[in-house]
Amino acid sequence: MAKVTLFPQACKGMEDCGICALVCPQHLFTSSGEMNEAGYVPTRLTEPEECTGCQSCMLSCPDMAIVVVKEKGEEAS
Amino acid sequence: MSLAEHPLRKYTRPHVKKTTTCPGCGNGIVAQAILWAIDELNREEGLSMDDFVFVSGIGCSAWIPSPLFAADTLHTTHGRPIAFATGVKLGLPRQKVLVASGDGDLAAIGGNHLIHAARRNIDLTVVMVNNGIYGMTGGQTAPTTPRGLNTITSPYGTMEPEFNVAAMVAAAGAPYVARWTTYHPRQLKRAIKKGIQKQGFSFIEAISQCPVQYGRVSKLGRATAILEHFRDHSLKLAKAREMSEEELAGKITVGEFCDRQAPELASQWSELRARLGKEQG
Amino acid sequence: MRTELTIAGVGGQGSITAGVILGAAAVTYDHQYAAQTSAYSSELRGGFAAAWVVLSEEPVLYPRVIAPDVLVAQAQDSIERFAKVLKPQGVLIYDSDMIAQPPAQITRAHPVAATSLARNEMQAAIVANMIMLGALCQVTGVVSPGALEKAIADAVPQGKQELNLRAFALGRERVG
Amino acid sequence: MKAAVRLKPGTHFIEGNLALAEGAIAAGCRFMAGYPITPASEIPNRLSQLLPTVGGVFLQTEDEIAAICSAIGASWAGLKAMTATSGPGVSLMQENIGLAASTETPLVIVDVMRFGPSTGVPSVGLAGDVVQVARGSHGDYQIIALCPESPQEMYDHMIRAFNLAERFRCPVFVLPDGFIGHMREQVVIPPDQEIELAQRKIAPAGTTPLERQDFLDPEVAPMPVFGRGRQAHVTSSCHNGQGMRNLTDPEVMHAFATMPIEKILRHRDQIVEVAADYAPGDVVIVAYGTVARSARAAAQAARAQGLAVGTLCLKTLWPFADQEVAAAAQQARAVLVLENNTGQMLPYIKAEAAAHCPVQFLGPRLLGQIHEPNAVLTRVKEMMS
Repeated sequence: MAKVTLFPQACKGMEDCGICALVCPQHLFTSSGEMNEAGYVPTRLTEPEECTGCQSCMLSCPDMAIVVVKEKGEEAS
Repeated sequence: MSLAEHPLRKYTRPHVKKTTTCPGCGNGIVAQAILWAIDELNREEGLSMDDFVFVSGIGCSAWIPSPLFAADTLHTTHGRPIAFATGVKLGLPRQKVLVASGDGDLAAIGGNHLIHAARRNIDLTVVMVNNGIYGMTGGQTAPTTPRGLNTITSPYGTMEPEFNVAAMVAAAGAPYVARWTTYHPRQLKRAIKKGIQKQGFSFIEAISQCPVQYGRVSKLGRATAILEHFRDHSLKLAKAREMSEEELAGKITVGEFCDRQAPELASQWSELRARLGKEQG
Repeated sequence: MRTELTIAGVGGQGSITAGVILGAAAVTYDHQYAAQTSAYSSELRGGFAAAWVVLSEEPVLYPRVIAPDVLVAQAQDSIERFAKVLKPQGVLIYDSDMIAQPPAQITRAHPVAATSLARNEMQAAIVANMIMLGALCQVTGVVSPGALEKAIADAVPQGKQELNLRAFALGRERVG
Repeated sequence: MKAAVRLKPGTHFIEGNLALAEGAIAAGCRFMAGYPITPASEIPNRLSQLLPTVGGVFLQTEDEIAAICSAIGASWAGLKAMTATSGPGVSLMQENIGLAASTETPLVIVDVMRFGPSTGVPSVGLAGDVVQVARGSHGDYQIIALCPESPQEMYDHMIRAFNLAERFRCPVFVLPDGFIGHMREQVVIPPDQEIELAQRKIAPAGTTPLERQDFLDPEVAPMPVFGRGRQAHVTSSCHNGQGMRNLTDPEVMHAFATMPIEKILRHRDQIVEVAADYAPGDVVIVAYGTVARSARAAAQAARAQGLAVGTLCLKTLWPFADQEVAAAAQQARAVLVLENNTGQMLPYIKAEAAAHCPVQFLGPRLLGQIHEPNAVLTRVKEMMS
């Protein structure tokens, strides 16, 4: 289990970017369908409880729009 | 949710709220890899952003540290960041000096500085973002563009082979050279961290995606498609060394090209000054 | 008074060194002003080499030699290049081993067999320029012998002072 | 080799390039980067010996571009930095001279000028770079350039150049020609304690760029030198007073281009220096660099013949001595401009002088050779008749 925080205002969207969806081994990302201030449609997590905390999405997000904190205080590796 | 909550935000200038890159650009992945490496060094060795000077040239990737990173940043002319960084390092030998720039900047117009910095073995960490194209100017051929690709300035296909920059820098004498892609953010971070720790010239080539320009001319399209290409065509150096040239066509060799010790320039200057100072009493 | 001197030879004869020492002697030990310039061809030996020195009690305004009052010629080439610009009453000091017959119009010509003296009496061909300096000093008095001796000692390598000073003295004695 | 030793205070008979190198050390220079080039090579040769003995660094670079870039980097590291080259090297450096001007970087650039264009004649001096040092980089900017006429001035001007660079945070040129670079003459070296040195102001500790004005202050902003936790943001792009890139606001663009110019021109009286020796009604010979000596020699000869001839010798070429030239022209019967080129400064001099009196130009009979005083005197007499 892990806690995932998304920053939709920083996200450049599933349509144009979508890297989080590519690298997530659990295929948890999808489009939120709602446009942000910059005109992008950010991603959202379909089933947050399925996240394993691998942090691939966080490390691969070009816009620092995702934070994944592993439970038990594990750190990014 | 506030942006300030991202754990790397403590290393960025508070007033810089967002990146200036196109959607899906690899620059942000490289920026994170640099900052995560520093974050680890912060926890392990107590290094802070005040211990760094970041130098960049011209091109999209030159904006990785400038203005984002909350540290001394020097954004310079096209091709010359290594030359500027050399002066900074010799003037401030205790600072960590990191150059982040692109393949056009470091391998085309600035190629000679790259070769000579590697030969001199001055303690710089150079992170070269290689997207195989001139992105900022609109998709022209770079020295790193794969042969045969139709670009804006090679409308009939590039006739020149691509530049194996990491191998060239290793051959020029750099003690640490590695290449990874933006599909390998963890490895990239580890290589950058190792490069910062290495006393000497270290060169980390980050093969990266430019969905807008490279994606267009390569017909790979989106960032995710280019990343999938990286995933499917990357090959560890150790394995690549056992393969023939034909087998290696179209592959991206990744891994450490070298990791060795050699006398470093700035520290040799410190030693010389100490010796001459003693002689003079 | 302004005195213009040209010291010329071929590369390797030490003409420029002689010019530098002359200027240094005047400035450092003789309370004069001096401006010294030089020219040489790109090959190290055998090509053209010349030093020009302007000496004056006043600061030197115009630093070039236009028509020398004194020409020190160490080679036939030096005569060919510079004898024609020597002032009508100018002094020529020449190495008689290298130059058989100075031009007839030069009335004040002083030979010194610098090359053979250096070889045979000093066993050091390299000091021919010091012999020429000695001759120059003796004939013209533009710089005092004491000042030149000190400047020679400053300029030559450690351990070679005595040899060079003896050559300088020999030039003063043997100039014609 | 063993530690090299600086020349002791006193009178020396040394060539201009050597005097310049000694002057650099006395001025506090602690970093030089350079690439060998005739007729400037004696400067890196000597500084490579001296710099490590005073705690400095000498770097022989792969080219002149790297030389100026690393000198700028060293200046931002807090060192007094310089490079030395000749005209071909300055041509290569030009882009980054513009960077130094726009990032307000203290820096001394020595250009021992040689006969051009192109490879030309390396060993023969020609004042061929006097405009390229001021106008050779793209865009609009202002540099300071000093023009020595003797080995003594090569020493003195280096100290002044570093002081001006530190005081005004800008690149300063020292522009001898190859003739003076290789000429030997008496040089009086003062004891260090008699030399006044300027040091740059440094941005206050504990601040970040948004709390400061690091750039674009016409009264010269303190410099946020690197390595002191100032989080300096330095960019060659258009930037505001905090140094932050701004490519959209016309007000910022205007300030970015004009403030570094204003910073120097506002203080031109502290910078511009001439040697004036003329009386009302004189034919005034205007000259600079090596041929200023021809001008003085000609004026001396003219006066000995009872002719009213004076001189105005420019010690600084940039900012241009517009007021001083105009003042001389207002009193002069005529102005004769001597330059060891085909008239590069002539348009600037004419712009100030031509409204007040006739202005003529005289180059040397053979370009690259210095004017013979008699030739100058002949022209002066023609102008008087």
